[in-house]
Amino acid sequence: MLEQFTFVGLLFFVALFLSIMMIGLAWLLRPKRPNPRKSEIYECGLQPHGEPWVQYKAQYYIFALVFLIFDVEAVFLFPWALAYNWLPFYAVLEGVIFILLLAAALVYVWRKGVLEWV
Amino acid sequence: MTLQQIFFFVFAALTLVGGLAVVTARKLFHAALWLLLTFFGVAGLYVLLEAPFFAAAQLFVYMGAIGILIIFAIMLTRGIMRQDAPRFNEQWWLAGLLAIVLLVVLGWLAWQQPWTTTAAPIREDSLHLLGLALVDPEGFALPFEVASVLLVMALIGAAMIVKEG
Amino acid sequence: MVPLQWYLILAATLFCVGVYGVLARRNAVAILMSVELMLNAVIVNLLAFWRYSDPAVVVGQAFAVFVYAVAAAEVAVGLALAVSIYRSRQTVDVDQLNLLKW
Amino acid sequence: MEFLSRLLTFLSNAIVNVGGWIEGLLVNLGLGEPLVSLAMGLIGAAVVGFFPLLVVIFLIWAYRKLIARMQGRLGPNSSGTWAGPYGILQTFADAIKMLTKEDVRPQGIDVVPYNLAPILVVVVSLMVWAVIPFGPGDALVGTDLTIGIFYILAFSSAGLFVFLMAGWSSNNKYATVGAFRAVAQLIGYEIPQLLAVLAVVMVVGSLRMQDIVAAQDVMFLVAMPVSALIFFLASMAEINARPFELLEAESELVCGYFVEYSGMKFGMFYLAEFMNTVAVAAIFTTLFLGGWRGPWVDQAPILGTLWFLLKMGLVILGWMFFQMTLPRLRIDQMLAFNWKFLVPLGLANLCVVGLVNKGIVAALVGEVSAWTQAGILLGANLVVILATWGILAASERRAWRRQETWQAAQAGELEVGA
Repeated sequence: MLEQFTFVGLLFFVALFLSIMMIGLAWLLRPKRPNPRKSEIYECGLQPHGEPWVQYKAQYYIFALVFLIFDVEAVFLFPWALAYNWLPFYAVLEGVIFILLLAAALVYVWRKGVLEWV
Repeated sequence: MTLQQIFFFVFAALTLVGGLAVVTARKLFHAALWLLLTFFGVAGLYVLLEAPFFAAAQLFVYMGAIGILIIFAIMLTRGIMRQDAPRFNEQWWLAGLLAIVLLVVLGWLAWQQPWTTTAAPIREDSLHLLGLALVDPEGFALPFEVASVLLVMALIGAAMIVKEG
Repeated sequence: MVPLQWYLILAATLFCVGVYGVLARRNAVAILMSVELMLNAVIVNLLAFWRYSDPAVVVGQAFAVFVYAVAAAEVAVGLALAVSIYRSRQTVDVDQLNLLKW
Repeated sequence: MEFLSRLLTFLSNAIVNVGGWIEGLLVNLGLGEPLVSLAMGLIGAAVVGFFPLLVVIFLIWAYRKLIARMQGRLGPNSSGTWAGPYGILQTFADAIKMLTKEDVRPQGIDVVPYNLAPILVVVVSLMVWAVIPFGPGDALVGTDLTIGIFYILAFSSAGLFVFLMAGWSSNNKYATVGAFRAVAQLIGYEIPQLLAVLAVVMVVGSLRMQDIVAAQDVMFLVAMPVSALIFFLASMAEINARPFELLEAESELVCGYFVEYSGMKFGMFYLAEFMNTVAVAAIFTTLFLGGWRGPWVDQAPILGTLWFLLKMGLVILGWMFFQMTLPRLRIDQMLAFNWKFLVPLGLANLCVVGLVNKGIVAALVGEVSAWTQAGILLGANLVVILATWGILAASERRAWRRQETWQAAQAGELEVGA
């Protein structure tokens, strides 16, 4: 098993090498003529106003939250799905109940209007 | 020293450097990035422990979901981007002392026990066994369903808190 | 083969780093991040014990999965509170959050 | 004649034979066993790492030609300057341009994350290729991990923070908003993908990619059309194809999270996007189109790679047709389509497939043939499709009725007012 992951590690280094090489090659070839006008922050030709880290909608957080819950659900469901062919019917039913509970939560927050983009 | 031990030290270093940087970083966004490095190091440790599913789950849940959620929260509480705010509270030295004492005690406990030094070869189907145990009434069927309820509660509660606030 | 002690000591160190972060940081989000470190240390311990005892006994793995669920629930609700408090109080510094003091 | 038949035998399994030849060469050089296996691993990793780059160079050219053809305008072969036969050298010209462009570094950036993001984005999109099988056997897949498909999902999910890193460190409002939007879209559409994959894993009983291919005596596209549809649509969002092109949204977000990147660093994001397209197409091929399986693969394993690339091309072509036909969605429509349509459908599909498959297999004592099982699954899928259709039609009718009542009320008010 560890031999298989040796390959993954090697691929990681190859990928790192490739991308650093691309950046490095560009660094060697490209012209370097910075000037303050050029390095202004892009804002459709205007002077940037205020700092860029303004207040964002909390809605983004809610969608990340729903995602997190379903992500963790998947960690539970993958072993279950893997063992599916060896499971008796009631065990499959348990997994389905697990899924339906989460589906109920999704429907609940949907009905409460949490999933609206307002 | 075997190759495996070298890799253990590499991943341990990633984990600990990341962890220390998380608690000392001045910018919170950098702390979150260091946290992701820690998660990656821990995933490497799971590979060395021959638990590939958990290594992938570490990337999947911690780097993919929890990391993103933390960065979102940092961006949504942007007032904390102020650089001059102190990182630590007044009792930081006491906390450090406590942490060091705890480390010494735990380290001593771990070191002086005669743990087994060899491990049985891993089974190909250990993940199958986990899947079977999770829905086995003799095993973890009840915690499995309770975990679902916990996730439901977390989803509803957190969504309502953010929405109402 | 890596001895079991090494994993345990690494996990203990990570846990203590997390403890320090929880006790010393002022920022609520940073505290939650430190809690994540501690939970990770716990999972390392669980999986190390699973590996070095009989791998056919899945208790270690199963507990690791449940810790994932707990970690997810904790971070979701904790950060939701932080975001919500920030919107009403404009701060997430736990030393200034004295709403429940009296 | 003798030579010709030997050549044919060699070519029929060319990649494996070349690999064996190199290994023999290394052994003859007198290297030790561990060193040879390390060198072979490194060569394999290099091949796996370079392959997507080559495909992307071809893909960008094909993409431009096809788009030009579909939009009835001039493509790269008639761009003014000569760019090789059929304009095939255009991509190389672009690569050289990228390499020699000045790297404008904006003020106030967070230097380390800013420079790290383009590197990491390419690394992450290359990592996925480690487990994709290009042909039968162990030699034509990087490494056949036991957790194959979960490894892919893990890496594609773990790579998303890079967008936040790029957007946040750029010190630009558009970049930060773009990063927020990109991540909200990408994490959202990962869930339906996941649910579709879970249904497949359930039927196969293994996470290993070669096992998934081996289980497809009947393509899963036929046996599980709902899963395939969900995966297809969610993947379109993952690769930023047109109806879900909110990541870039040139007109509102001026390119999103990489607006402040220029030169090769921009090129890396561009490259990663195309590499993701190819990777997701490869995953779809493996999961639903039977991967490398096709006629005569037993005689000549190299044909497997050919079938694989052909199917992959078809998938990308399908995405391209959608991309050229549809306009861009709004962000609320994009999120609603995911959370209110794809995710519930995926959950329902998973439950129905799980219960029906288990229930009927338990009822039919004895061995069930692949075709029978496929028929059962297809039946279950049809039920899901019909139910979805019914629910959608009912909600559509409700919406119409509401609008009619509203219009009638408006008309009544007008009359009263007059």
